[in-house]
Amino acid sequence: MYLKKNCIAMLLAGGQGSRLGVLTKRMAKPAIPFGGKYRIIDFPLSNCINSGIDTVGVLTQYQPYVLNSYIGNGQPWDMDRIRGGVSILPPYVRGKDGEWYTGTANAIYQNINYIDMNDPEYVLLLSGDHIYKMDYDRMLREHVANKADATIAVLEVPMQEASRFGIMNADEDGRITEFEEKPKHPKSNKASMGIYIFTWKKLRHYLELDEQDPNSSKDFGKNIIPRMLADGQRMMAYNFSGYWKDVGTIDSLWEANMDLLKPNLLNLHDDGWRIYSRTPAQAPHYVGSDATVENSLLTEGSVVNGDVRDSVIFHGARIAKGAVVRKSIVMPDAVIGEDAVVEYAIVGENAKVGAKAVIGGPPRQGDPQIAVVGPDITVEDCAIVKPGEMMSADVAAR
Amino acid sequence: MYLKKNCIAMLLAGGQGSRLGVLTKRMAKPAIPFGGKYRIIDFPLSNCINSGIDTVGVLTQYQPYVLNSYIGNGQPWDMDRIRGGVSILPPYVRGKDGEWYTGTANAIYQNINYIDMNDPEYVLLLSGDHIYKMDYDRMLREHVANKADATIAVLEVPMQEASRFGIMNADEDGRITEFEEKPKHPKSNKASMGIYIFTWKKLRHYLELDEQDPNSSKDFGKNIIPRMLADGQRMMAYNFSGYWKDVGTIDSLWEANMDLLKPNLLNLHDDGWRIYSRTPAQAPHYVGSDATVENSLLTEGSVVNGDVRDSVIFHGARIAKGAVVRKSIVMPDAVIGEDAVVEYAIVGENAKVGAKAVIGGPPRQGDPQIAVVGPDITVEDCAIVKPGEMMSADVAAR
Amino acid sequence: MNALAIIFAYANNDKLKELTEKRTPASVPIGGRYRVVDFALSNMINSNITKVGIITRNNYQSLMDHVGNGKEWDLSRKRDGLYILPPYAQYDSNMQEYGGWIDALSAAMTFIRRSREKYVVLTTGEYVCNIDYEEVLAQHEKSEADITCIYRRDDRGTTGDIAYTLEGDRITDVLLGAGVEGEQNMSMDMFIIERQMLENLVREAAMRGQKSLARDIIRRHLNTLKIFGYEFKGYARRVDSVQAYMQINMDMLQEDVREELFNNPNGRIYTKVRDEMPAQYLEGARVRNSLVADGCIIEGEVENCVLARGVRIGKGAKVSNSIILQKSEVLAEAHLEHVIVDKDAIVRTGRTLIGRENLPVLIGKGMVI
Amino acid sequence: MNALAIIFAYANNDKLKELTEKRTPASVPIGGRYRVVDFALSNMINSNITKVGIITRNNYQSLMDHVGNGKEWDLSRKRDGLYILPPYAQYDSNMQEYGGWIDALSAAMTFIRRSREKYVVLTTGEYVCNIDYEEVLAQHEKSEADITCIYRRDDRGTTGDIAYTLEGDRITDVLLGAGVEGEQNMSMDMFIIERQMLENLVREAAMRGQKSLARDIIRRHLNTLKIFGYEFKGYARRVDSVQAYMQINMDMLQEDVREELFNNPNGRIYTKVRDEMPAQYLEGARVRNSLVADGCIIEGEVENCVLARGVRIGKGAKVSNSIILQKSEVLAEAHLEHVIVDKDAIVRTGRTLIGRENLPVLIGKGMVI
Repeated sequence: MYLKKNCIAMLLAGGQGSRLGVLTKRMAKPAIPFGGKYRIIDFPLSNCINSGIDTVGVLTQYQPYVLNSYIGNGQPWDMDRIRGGVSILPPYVRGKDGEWYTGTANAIYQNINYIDMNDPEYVLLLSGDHIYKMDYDRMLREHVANKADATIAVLEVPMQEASRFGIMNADEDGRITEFEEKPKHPKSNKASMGIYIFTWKKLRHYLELDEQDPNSSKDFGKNIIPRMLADGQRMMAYNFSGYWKDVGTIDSLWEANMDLLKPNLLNLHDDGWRIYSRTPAQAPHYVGSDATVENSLLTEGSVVNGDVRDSVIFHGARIAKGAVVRKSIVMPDAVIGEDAVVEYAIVGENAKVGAKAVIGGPPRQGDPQIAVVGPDITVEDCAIVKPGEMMSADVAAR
Repeated sequence: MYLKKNCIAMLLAGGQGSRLGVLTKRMAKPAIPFGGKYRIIDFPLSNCINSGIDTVGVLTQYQPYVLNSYIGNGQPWDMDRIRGGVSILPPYVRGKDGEWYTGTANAIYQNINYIDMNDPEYVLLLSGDHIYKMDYDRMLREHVANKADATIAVLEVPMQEASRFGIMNADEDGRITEFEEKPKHPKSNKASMGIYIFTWKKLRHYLELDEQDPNSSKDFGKNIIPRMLADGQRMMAYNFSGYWKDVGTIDSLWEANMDLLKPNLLNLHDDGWRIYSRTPAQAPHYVGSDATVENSLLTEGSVVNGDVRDSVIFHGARIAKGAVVRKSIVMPDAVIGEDAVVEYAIVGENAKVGAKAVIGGPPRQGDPQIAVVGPDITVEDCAIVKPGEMMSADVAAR
Repeated sequence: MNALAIIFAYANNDKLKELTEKRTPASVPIGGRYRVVDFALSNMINSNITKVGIITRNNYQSLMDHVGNGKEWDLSRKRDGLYILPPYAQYDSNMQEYGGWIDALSAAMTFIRRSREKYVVLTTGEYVCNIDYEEVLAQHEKSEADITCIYRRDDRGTTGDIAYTLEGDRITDVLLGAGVEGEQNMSMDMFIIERQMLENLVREAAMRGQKSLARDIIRRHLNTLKIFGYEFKGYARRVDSVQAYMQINMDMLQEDVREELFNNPNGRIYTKVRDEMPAQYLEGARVRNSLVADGCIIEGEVENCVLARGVRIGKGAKVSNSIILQKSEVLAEAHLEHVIVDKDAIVRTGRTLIGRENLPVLIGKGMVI
Repeated sequence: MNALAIIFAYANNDKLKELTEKRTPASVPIGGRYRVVDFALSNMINSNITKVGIITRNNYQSLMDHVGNGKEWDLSRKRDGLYILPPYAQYDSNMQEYGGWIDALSAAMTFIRRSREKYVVLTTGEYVCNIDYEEVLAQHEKSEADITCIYRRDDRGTTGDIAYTLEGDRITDVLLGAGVEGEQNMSMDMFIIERQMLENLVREAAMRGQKSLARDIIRRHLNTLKIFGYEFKGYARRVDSVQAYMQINMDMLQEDVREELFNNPNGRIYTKVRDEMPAQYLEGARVRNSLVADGCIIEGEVENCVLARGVRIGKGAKVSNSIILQKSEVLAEAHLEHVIVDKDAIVRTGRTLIGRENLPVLIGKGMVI
C-alpha cells in the first residue's frame, strides 16, 4: 500500500561541526562541499534513494540556509515526491513555548508527529557527516529477519583505534550484549557507525520514557541505546564492510578527499549506486594550453591554466596560469591567482588567493599540517598562509 | 533573467490564532479548513501564483505540522519549482543561540538571508488569515510606476467600523500622510488590509534599524510603517475593491463560509483566477435517495443521506439519514449521525456527532451564536451542545 | 515492487462509438472525475510500481493531455516514472499500425530492455478495478510460475473475449474468440512475467510474424512453461461497450462498489486535479442517488445520475439515469432520461431526450441539441 | 513573458549524416554535456517563457528521452510547462509527413488555440546561442510590428538559407534558396508574432495548400503587414552540417564564446543532469586546450578536443582536434586526429584514424573500430 511507508529515514543534520572551524561558520556540517561536486549530505541522501527509501526527515537547527536551499525540493535526489520526499524539520513552538533540540533523542522526540504521519514500521536513523556507500535495504532486511528491536551498523576498526569509538560487543549471533562509549580497554573492534534501524513502536516508547527522565542528556548513544540494552531489548549488530569515514575534522575532511584519488577505496563511478548532487548549470571544465593536470579530480565550470597534481578541484574554481596546486582541495568558485602555490591546503568556497601567494606547504616531518583559507576570504598577492594555519579573515601580504 | 526574482512574497503564517480557540489547538490559523475544500492559506498562495509570483517564503513557528504537510512540495499551487517555489521558514540558530520570532518585523529580519539569496527588487508581505482574490501584479505595477518605497493595500470600510482597523490617511495622489492604528475618531475609512509591497533595499534598511531599537516591538504596523512615514519615505495607498475578510474569529470564519453561498460576493468559479488546494484523492460526492440538499456547497468524498440546507460540507464528511444540517460548516471527515440536528455550528475535522445529538441552534434574538465542536471530538448520541458553546473535549449525553 | 508496467492504451474496436471518436478508450471520462486509465495508473503506483510505459497508437492527444508529466500519480521522477511510448518515435520503426500486443511490445523493446526491474506487469488501460499487483506477484513467486494470467469469474463474456481453463491454479487451455456462455474464467488481459522471458518470447513470436499474446504466446507455451491463473475477486469491469460504460457508472452509485474502488486500503484512485470549486446546490435543487463532481451548479432535479465536473443543471430541468460529462449544460426545463451527454455539450431549454436502459441516447462532444 | 514558444525539432535534411541517423538534429550531443535543443529550451525559460511546445515528426525517441518531463528546465508544471507535440496524436490528423512549418503549425493548432498568451515565439531547435527573447519582444512592442524576424549578420550562408533585405528595421524582401554570398542578414528562423494573428495567417495559408512560413507568409505579407527585423549580435550558429557541428564544438574552446554561451547574465544553459562523478585525471594524463565533461577517465594525451561525459582515454593514447561523445572509449596507444566518435563506440588499442579539418572521420554510435 502506497500511502504507508515501510521505512523512513531521519537524518540528524543539526550539528554545528565546530571542529571544522571556519568552514562551518556559515553553514551546517552536512552542507560542506566534498569530492569535487558533492556536499557531505549527498551521501546519506543518495544512499537512501538507492536503498528505496524515499521519505527522509532532515533535522536541522543550525545555520540552515545553505543546507535548505541546497536540498530545495529534493529533485536532484529524486525526492520531489508528492507523497514522501525530503522534509526539513526545524524545532517549532508547541503550546506557548518553543524548545530547541537538546540532544539527538530529543530532536527525534520533537518530531514524533512527523514520523506518525508517515506511519512507518521502521525508522532509519542517520548522521549527516559520514562519507560512505551503504545499502540500507539489506540492513533493513536483516533487521526484519532478526525480528530485532534495533539494529546498529558496525564496522571493524583497527584494534588500536577502537578506543576512539563507541564499541559494540555482540554474541556469535550478532546480538549486542554490551555497548561501551570510547572504552579504554575495548573488548572488540566493532565500532558503531551511527546508523540505526529501529522498530518504530519500540523506539517511540523509549523516546517518551527518555524525555521524562530529567537526568537524561537525551542522546541516542548515551541514553536510548544503553537503556534499551539494559531492558533486554533485541539489539543486533549489522556488519558493514567497505569505505566509511567520519569527516568531522579538518584532517579527516582532507584525507577523505585525498582518498578519492586512490583507486578502489570509494568507487563513485558506480552506475548502480549513483551519488546525486545539486550542481549549478555550468559547461564542462576547461583545461588550457599551458596547463598540466595529473592524479586529480576536476568538474564542471572549473578552468585550469596552471599546474594541478594530487588535488580535488570543485565546480567553478579557477586556477590561473603558473599557479601550482598540490595535495589540496579547491572548493567551489575559489580562485587561485597567477604563480600562487597551494600545497596541503583547503581553499574555501569563493575564496580568492592572490598572485604569488603561498598557502600551506609539505610536511617537514610527521603528519601533514593542512592550511585552511575560509570561504569568501581574500588572500592578497604575495601573502603567506603557513602550514596548519586557518584563516577566517582576509590575509594581507607579509 | 530567470535566476533573479523581480518580486517575492513573504507570508506571515506564524500566528497562533487563539481567538479561534479549539480550531487552532493543533494547527496554525492558515491551515484551518475553509469553503468546502480549501484551507485559508490557499487564498494568498493562489493569489501569488495567479499574479506571477512563484517564490513564497512562509514564516511559521507555531504548530507547523499540518501546515507543512499541507504545503508539502507546493505542487497543488504549481510552486514545486526548481528555482523559487514555496519555502517554509522557521526560526533557526545563528551563532550559539536561537531566537524565536518576536514580532512580524523580526520574523522578516531573521530571514534577510533568504530574501537576499533570491535577490528581489520588491518584497510582497502577506498575512495568512484573509480570504480574498487580489492581483498583486497590478499593485506591484502601481508601486513601480509611483516609484514608491512602500505601497499598502487599503479597503474602504463603513465609516462606523473604521475605528476597528488601522486607517491610512492619504492625499489626493494616494500618498499616505498618516497612519492611525484603531483611531477613536477616524479621518478616513481606508483600512489597511495587511498587504504591503516594499522596495527591498529600503525595507532591509528599516528592518536593521528597527532591530537595533530596544524599545521596538518589532512589528510592521507598530514600528516599521510609522518610522518610514516619519522619515518621509514615499508610502502609497493601493485601493482595493472587492471581497476581503479577516477570518480571525469564530464568527467571522462562519460568516465568510456563509458568504460563499451568496451569489456575487466571492466568485470561485473564475477560470482565470483559480483558487488551488491540496485535496485527498476521493470520488465525487454522493447524494443518497432520501437526501435533500439546497443552497449548499458539497465536495469530493462527502456522502449526504440527510437534509442539508445553507451549509458548507467538506470533503469526506458524512451526513447520515435523518440528520438535519442548517447554516453550518461540517469540516473534513466529520460525521453527523442519524437524526442529529446541527444548526449554526462548526463541526471540526474528523469530529463525530452521535445519533440524535443536537449541536447549536437558531438565534433567539440578535446575532447568531455559533456552536463549535473541536477537531477529533466525539459528541455522544443524544448529547447537546448549546448555541455558542465551544467543545474541546468529548461530549457525553446529557 | 521489482517490476515495470506496460499499459496498452489504444483502441481495438469502436464499440464505444462516439465516446472514442476523439479519444482512446483509456481516456474516456468515467465516474464523474476520472478517466479510465486512472485506474490502471493508480493501481501501479499503489503497488509500488514506479516505472510505467503507456503504449499508444493514434488518437492519443487527449490521453497525453490527461496524464501530462505524471505528477498526479507521483510518476514524475528523475529515474523511472511515466513514459509515453508513441508510434514512430523509434528510428527503426517502419511498421504500420500495431497488429497486436506482440507488434506493440516489439516496438517498445528498447524501453523494456533498458529497464533493470525483474518483472513486467502487462495490462490494458481499459479496466475499472482496484487491484494490488504486489499480491499477484507474491503468488507468482510462490508458485514459481513463468507467466501469471489474471482472470475474473464472470458470465458476461462476449465474442472476442478470452477465457482460461484451469486445473488448480494452472492454466490448461485458452479459449479464444468464441462467444463464451455461462460463468467463465474471463481473462482480464493482465499478466506478470519475468522481463527477460518476455523479451525472449516476444522476439521469438515476432520473428514468426505472430501477433497475439494470448494465442501465440500463452496458448502455444501451455505445456512448455508454467502458466498460472490468479483470480481477482473484487469489482472489475472492462469499458468495452456503451452498455458496459453506462453500467459501470451506475455501479458506482452503490456504496460497496464506491468503497471498494475509491476508499480501498490498497490505495486511492488518483486523477488530474482540476481545482474546481465545490458543487453548488441552489434553491430548487433536488438530487437523489447521484454522484456529483466539483464545479457543478445544480438548480434542477437529478436522479440516478453521474455528473462530471462543471456540469450545470438548469432550473426546472429533470435528468435521470444519465451521465453528463464535464462542462456540459442542461438548460432550464429540459428533460433527459437514459442519456449520455459528452463534454462541452448543451441541451437547450425545454428539450426532451429519452433513451432506453440498454440503448442510451448519446450526445457528442460539443454538440448543441 | 506573455508568450508561448513553439520549437520545431525535426530534421529537414540529412546533412548531419550519421549523427542524425538515430536522432533528430535537436538531440545531437554538443559541447561535452549538452544536446542542441538545450539552447532553445534554456533560452525560453531564461526569457520567462513557461509554455513550450516541441513539434516532432519522426526519430524523436532520443529527444523525448532527453527532455523527459521538462524538470531540468523547470518546465514540469501544473499549468503550462513542456508539451511534446508528436504527429498522429490528434484525432483528425490524416496528414502524412509535415511538408513545412505551416503543416506542422496546422497540426499544433489546438495547442496554440487553447493558450492564453498574447504572443508566440517560433524557433527551430537547431541553433546554438544564448538569446533574450524579452529584449526581442520589447523591440517588437515598441515598433508595433506584426511580425519580428530575428536575423544575424553572417557570410556563411549556404543554399537553402533565407536572408532578409531591410530598410531601417523593416524587412522589404525575403531572399530564398539561392546560395547567398558575402555578409547578409541571415534568418535565424526565429519569429515573434501575436498568437491570434498566427492562427489566422496559418489557417489562411493552409487553406491554399501553402507550406513555407518564409515564402508563403512573410514574403507574401511584406506590404500588408509590418514585418520587422531584429539583429541578434551575439554568438549564433546553426547545427546544419558536420562542418558546422565540428566548428561549434571547437568555438567552445574559446573563452569568450564559452563565457557568452554558458556564463551569460541572461541565464544559464540547462541540460539533463547525469550525476557522473568529476573527471579523473590519472598519472600520465596530458590535456591541453580541451573541454572535458564529468565522468571522464583520462590516462593519455588530449589536445584541442571536446570530451563528453564518461569518455575514457587510455594510457598512451593521443587524441587531437576531435570530439568524443559520451561513454566512448579510446583504448591505449590509439591515435585520433580530426575524428568525431559518436556515443558508446570503442577505438581499439593502437588504432590510428586521421581525418582532415574540413572532413572529419565519423565513427558511428556503438561502433567498435
